[in-house]
Amino acid sequence: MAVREFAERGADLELRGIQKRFPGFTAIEELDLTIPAGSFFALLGPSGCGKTTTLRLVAGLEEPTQGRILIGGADVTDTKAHERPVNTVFQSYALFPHMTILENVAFGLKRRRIGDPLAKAREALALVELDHLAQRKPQQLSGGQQQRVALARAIVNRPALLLLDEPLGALDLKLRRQMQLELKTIQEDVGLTFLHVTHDQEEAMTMADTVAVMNKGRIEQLGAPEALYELPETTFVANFLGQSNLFTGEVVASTDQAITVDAGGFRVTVPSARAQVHRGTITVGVRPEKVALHTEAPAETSDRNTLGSGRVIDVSFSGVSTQYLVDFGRAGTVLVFAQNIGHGPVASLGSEVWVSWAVAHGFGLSDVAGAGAAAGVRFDADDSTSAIAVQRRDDLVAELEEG
Amino acid sequence: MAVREFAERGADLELRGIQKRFPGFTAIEELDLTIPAGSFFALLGPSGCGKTTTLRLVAGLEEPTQGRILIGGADVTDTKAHERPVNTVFQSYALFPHMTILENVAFGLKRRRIGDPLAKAREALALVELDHLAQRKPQQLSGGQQQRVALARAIVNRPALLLLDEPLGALDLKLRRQMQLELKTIQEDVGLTFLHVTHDQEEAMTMADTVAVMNKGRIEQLGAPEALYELPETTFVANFLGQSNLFTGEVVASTDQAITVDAGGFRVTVPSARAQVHRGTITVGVRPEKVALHTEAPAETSDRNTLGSGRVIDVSFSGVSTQYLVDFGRAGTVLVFAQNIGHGPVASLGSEVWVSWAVAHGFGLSDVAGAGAAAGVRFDADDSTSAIAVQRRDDLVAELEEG
Amino acid sequence: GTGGAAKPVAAADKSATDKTVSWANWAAYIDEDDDGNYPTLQAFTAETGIEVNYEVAVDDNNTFYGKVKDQLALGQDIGYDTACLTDWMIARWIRFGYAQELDHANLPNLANLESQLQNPDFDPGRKFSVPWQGGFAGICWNTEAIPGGLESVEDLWSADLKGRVGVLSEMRDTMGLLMLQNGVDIAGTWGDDEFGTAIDQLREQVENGQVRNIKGNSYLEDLKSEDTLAAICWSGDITVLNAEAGDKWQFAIPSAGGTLWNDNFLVPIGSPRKTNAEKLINFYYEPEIAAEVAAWVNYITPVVGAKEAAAAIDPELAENQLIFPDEDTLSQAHVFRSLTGAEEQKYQADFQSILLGS
Amino acid sequence: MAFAAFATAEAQPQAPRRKSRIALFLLLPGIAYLVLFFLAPLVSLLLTSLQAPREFGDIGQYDYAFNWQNYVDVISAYWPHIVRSFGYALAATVLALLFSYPLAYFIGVKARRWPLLQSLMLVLVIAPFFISFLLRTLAWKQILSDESFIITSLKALSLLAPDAHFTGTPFAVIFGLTYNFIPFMTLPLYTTLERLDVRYLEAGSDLYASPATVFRTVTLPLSMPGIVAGTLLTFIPAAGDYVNASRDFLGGPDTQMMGNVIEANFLVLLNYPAAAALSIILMAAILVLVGVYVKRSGTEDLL
Amino acid sequence: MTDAPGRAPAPRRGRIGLGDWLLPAYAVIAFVFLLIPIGYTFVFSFNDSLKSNIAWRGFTFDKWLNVCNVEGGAVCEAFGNSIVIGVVSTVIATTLGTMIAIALVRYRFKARSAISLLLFLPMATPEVVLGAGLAAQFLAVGVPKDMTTIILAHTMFCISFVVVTVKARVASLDPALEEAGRDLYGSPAQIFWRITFPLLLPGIAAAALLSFALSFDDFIITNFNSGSVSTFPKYVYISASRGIPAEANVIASAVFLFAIALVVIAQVSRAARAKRLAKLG
Ligand SMILES: Nc1ncnc2c1ncn2[C@@H]1O[C@H](COP(=O)(O)OP(=O)(O)OP(=O)(O)O)[C@@H](O)[C@H]1O
Ligand SMILES: Nc1ncnc2c1ncn2[C@@H]1O[C@H](COP(=O)(O)OP(=O)(O)OP(=O)(O)O)[C@@H](O)[C@H]1O
Ligand SMILES: NCCCCNCCCN
Ligand SMILES: [Mg+2]
Ligand SMILES: [Mg+2]
Repeated sequence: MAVREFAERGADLELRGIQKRFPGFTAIEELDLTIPAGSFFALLGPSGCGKTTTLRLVAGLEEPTQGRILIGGADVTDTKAHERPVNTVFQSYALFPHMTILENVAFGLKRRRIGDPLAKAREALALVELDHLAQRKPQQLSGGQQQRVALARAIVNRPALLLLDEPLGALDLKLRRQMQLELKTIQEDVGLTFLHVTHDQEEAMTMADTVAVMNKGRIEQLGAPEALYELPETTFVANFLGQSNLFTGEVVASTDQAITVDAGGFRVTVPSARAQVHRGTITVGVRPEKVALHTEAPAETSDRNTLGSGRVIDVSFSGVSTQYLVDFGRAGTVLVFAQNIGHGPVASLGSEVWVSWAVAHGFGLSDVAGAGAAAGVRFDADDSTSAIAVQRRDDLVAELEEG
Repeated sequence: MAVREFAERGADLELRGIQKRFPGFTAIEELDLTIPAGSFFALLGPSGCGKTTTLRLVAGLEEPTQGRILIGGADVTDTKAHERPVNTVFQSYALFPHMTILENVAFGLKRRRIGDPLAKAREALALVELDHLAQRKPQQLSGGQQQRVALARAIVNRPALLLLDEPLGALDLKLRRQMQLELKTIQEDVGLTFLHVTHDQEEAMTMADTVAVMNKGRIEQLGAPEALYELPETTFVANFLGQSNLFTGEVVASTDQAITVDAGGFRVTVPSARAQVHRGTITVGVRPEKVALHTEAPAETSDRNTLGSGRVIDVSFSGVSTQYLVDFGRAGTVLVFAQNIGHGPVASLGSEVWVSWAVAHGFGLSDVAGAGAAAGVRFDADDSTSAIAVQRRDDLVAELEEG
Repeated sequence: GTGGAAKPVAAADKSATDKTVSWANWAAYIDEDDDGNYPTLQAFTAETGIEVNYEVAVDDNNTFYGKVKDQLALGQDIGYDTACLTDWMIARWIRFGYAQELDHANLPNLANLESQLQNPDFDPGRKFSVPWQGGFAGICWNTEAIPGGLESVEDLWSADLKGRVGVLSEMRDTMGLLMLQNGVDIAGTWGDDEFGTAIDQLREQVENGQVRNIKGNSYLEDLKSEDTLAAICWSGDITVLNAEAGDKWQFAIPSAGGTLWNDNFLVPIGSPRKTNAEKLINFYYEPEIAAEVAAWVNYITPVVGAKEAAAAIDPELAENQLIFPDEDTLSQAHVFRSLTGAEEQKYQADFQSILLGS
Repeated sequence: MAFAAFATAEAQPQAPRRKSRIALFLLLPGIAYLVLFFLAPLVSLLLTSLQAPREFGDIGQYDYAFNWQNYVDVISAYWPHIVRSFGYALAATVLALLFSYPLAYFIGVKARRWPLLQSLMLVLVIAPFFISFLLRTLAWKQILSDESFIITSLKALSLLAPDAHFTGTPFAVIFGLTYNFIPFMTLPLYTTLERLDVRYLEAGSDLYASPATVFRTVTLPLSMPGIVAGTLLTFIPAAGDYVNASRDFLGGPDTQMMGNVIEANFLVLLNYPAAAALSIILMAAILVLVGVYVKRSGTEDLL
Repeated sequence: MTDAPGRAPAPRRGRIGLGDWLLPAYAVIAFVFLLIPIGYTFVFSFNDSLKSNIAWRGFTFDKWLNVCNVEGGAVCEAFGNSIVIGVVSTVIATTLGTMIAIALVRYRFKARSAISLLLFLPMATPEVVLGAGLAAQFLAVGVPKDMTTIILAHTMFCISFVVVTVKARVASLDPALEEAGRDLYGSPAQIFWRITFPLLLPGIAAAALLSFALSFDDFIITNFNSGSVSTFPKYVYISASRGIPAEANVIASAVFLFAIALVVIAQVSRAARAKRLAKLG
């Protein structure tokens, strides 16, 4: 194999009909994917959806139950991990605790008998600004530093394909954002193919050329970050990739240009071209930042959807923007983000407001949002991520009051 | 002590002249703090600044070197931890691994011989939606679930004061936001005093009535979230609490109303009332979301600062908004957030742009930002949080190319 | 482990090339100077060029046998070329074929062997074994603690010695003294009843805490540390003990009589140095050498002519009743009759049950 | 140190691999060794325990048979020793636990701040291993002999009856067993306590538990694996020990344990079937006790 | 054990927890108690004793200077045998035990629980039973007892302890490390020797130390299987019945001091290295 050579440039990766079953559990149902050479590809999805498994299949640490894996056109499905021109930055770093930082970084070079491995390793460490700690052991480093060592250890090998398994997971928000920028710059400069796994949507969107949203072992939607964000096709994508206001109802009018849905008494129109389904009960939505808040009833125009009046039930200031949660009774609640251009919030808790948005900003989904989903913060509550039940709080409070 | 009773309501907390020295290290220099009963107080600060230490002092797990601690007016400085009407949700949960979830939650009630502890514990578990897992052991729970158990274990005791040490640290963004809302609702409903420690500024701002920003064992600034965000007084606060565009220069003009600074050839005016220092070399700034991007030179008006022209050196889409990094040569770079009201970015990479913002939105700091700080993403790089060095990258790339 | 299948065969003799010999013996059983040297052994080495590895390896006949029996059964070298054991145990070794037949041509001095000892029932003609020393079992006491002294076995049971009395793990000596105290002729015909009575008496003394310990030759250590102040003892040991740890012990044959016994050399079946062992045995049958040993150990020597040689060293020595007992002394001592296999098994088990307590 | 390992609850099962050929290669030599040198002897011991005396045979001569009567015989002859063995071992285990727990707690929890002191103290706990345990026992025997300074002083102070003594008493044997097995108790305790997260203790006191209650409800249960490992490592060898109780060491005729009985039957009485039967009984009894104990203390995964 | 330990010593005003002095005081007393017989042994290695070493007869260095001169060097020979036996059985037991430990943690196979039981049994079997059983077996098969049989016996009872010790280490070894090795082009053999083995080393070393200590101090099993070969504990046991020479005390004291010194040096140098590194950073 080519692993004795530094990769000239990134290689493209192709997964064909991959399936992975563990005893008693199918982690990946059916996966087809092509990642062009030199691109930065992000695999985004909730915990347990099969992201790590996909990476491990590519790295050769796991064998697919079905399907083929091609790197740079060559079928590597039956090639062993240590013979694939691939390197991984592991979710848990997996730095060798018994070696110094320098030895860690030089490990891969030595295995391939690349000349002067220590000097090269030292330069890779300099790249991540850790050359002064070259002689330390991993456990003497902070989480962020370990992360950077893991990165250096992979990059130094100049693999045709670099796999990153939540490499920024352990960092705090600030450092995380900073590292994202750096990682992206490195990728652009060295021209390698990056396959980046994350469950942080902001991370995926700021870094990647292409984002694939994965859910329960399948890829739900794939595309450029903006395209994905502006036009989500499924409830899952609409909610996982940013937040959405969703309305479910019957299609009551439909033209070539637009379809209109009755959502709890209000009429919501979306462009036909932006709707996946055009008849029956469908779910339509709009992003909270696209929604404008009015303290007086706005004039109705055909190119805007207007809802009102509703009552502000929560205002929360988050610095850059203020979030309003507006209750529209049967139609549910609507979340509005207003960037803080002026000072302070424009509407106060409890006040009567109207909301509106351009019809062009709406979208229609291919599936119908679950009945249980409340507006605003809306996502499937699963066993490990379900929310605190507000409804039962009052019982306890009452009970505790007595006790 | 009152710990045999459920607290009627939150108690207020007062720290007077607290100092805490560890052998060879002073974790808290001098701390005076009053938290009114029933309020939600957030202590915000970077890792290692002394947040946990402050909480431990309040909980009685650590003794202050100097100073007094008062809870509900009573001096508890010499009261032992188990006699204080305080409960903690620990940073690491500290769930008892040998007890079931239910036993964990009932532990405090049993110690105080409160009637029917198991039933009450079960209700607290229902509150956090974990009653179906009551018989599990902590290690059989996911991180988020453990977090909620820790919360239930503290809340069930209805302490006068609830201390939360990064209780949401282990959760992913989505769940974290959701838990924040819930936590806040609980606090409002049960009326307890919450002292919440976090290093996540967004969390502090969305949840708390009052935020104190802590740095190196001192409180740098304290106030309502909006006030703190709109008018940061120090470089640290300006950068730690959200992002800021900072400009350092000589004061070249000063009136009652406004002072003007020469920043690398551009003139930047801030209201005098919003500046901490009025003469000499000072640092002034503006929040990125307050800055407008223009593709043509805007008309100069006295109530807006205008910079231009500069070149867009980075565009990054993050869903809700797009971030532009604009280079102004000597004046540094300016970060602009533009909420994605329309589709897609309005300026493209490399294009020539102008920026402007209302004079009223600027602020002047009491200290001068470090010379090394680059515009845009600007904060002190310390050992564990320093960025990957972009400047050395090229060397490695060159070297790797040869190798 | 069943034991006693086919009899093992004697090892080939390598004495011609291997000039060493290893000897397992009891404590306080040979001449020894202050530096821990054995003068007669040094003389032997000087005379023959054979190095002797003398080991105090026997504390008790049974435990020694227990340690080496597996190797004997396999005909292996037990690490000793000769060992000195008591008559009854010698009888067992000979029965099982664990002893090599001696070459009397190498033992010219055997002519000096006391005539009564020449044809014991277990080894007529001394084909397998040669006597080393004989002695009495009697009582001894710490003269500082018990200035009045003791006379009979009964005296050991006095209340003020509670917990400070030792008895021997050698069944024939301990039980012999008790039976003699009961008026039994231990050399004659006695049976389960007589033995049973004595064993009950012993058990009572052990259970009520009168007896502190039941030991082999290591009873001397208890006397030294003064955990025991009186004990059933072997005659010569007390002389050695006094020499070693200050004159404060005295030995006596109890009024009702003591036991008389003999320890004998034999060559274990697996020893490849039989000739060397024979030379060693022969050496100790020189009357002068025998007298020198006797002067130290104060046991009855089986060597004719030793008395004369002893008189030459010290006339008093020749009168020592422990070494050269006269008729009168001998009449107080009795030989424990030999036991059948079944008796051995039964009486030994009874006795052992006391050692093990209950 | 290594006993420690005993106290480790097993880590999460890791992803098992394929390739059982490698597993076979790794397991075979060691397992074959144990089958050959542990299991086979155990089987022959079982067969020996059923042997019958050879007809008209000499002392120590037996033939294979199915003489289960041997078991009845040894139990009726030696039941006091069986009871005594377990009694002494139990007493020694309890004493060693009481002695070791505070010590292990001090080394493992209190001394965490001073790693050097911590490791020095650990060495001192292990140190007795390197001085032969027989010598240590004999040293006690001398130190506590009747005419020793300690015993005579105690008698002079009338703290001890004039005719009382130490060596040769049950007390001495239990004392010796306790002393000799203390490292086996302290080390596993240390390992669990060393890993004890003090944050649990803090959480306990935060939840209104007094120090004593924290100890009872948090510390003690969390150190259970160490307690179980320590008590097993002490109890098992103590029950089978015969050196401490030997008449040449700290014991006397009325302190003999099963180990001594087995030894005497093997080496002195040459009653191999009895010795083998006793061995099997001892082993079976220990296995049953261990099984019940481990089940009840909820630490099955320890095995 | 009464006071919840904090993270650092804090000045205590007005309330002195029991644990603050009671526990350290107890620890001191406990160590004194543990060390009494060792001190006694050490002191009596300087006794100008004759044959037995019971009463104090004056101070001398002779016994230290002439350890091997007594009884034709029997003590030293016994000691040497113990060392050889300890080393050889440790090497064998550690090798076999480590292999089993790795297999148990990393592979799944059917006979797992049977094997676990087989490994546990020797630890749950009293030494007399192990010793006697093996001795009987050797006799039945006609194997002569010598150094080899002792080593075979010691290896047998050490294996289980090694497995238990090493298993814990293997279990705590993150499989991701080996995967990282594979990802970084390491062949299976390279991964074993450069990653797995060095990471297991502390566990293996602990197991070896334990195994050596158990072997070196074993008497009961040795007594049944040693034939005429002497080991140090056996020497002590046998001489116990006739007085132990001071030379035995010399050997024991020397081993003790050597072991302590070794561990202390290792610890101190490790602490020094850690300090140096901390400064470096
Ligand atoms: N060896 C295995 N045996 C059985 N199930 C497994 C195995 N490995 C992974 N799984 C399951 O496969 C699913 C996908 O796991 P994977 O590690 O790929 O998730 P992920 O998307 O990386 O999640 P995270 O964001 O939490 O890292 C999970 O439900 C997991 O429990
Ligand atoms: N026992 C101690 N001895 C010495 N220094 C200590 C001790 N405990 C804490 N410190 C130091 O005191 C400082 C404050 O620690 P603290 O745990 O309060 O930080 P924090 O603000 O909670 O940080 P994080 O966000 O990482 O939890 C840190 O620099 C820490 O290293
Ligand atoms: N110290 C030498 C003692 C010899 C005793 N031999 C045993 C005699 C048994 N009746
Ligand atoms: Mg993953
Ligand atoms: Mg903290």
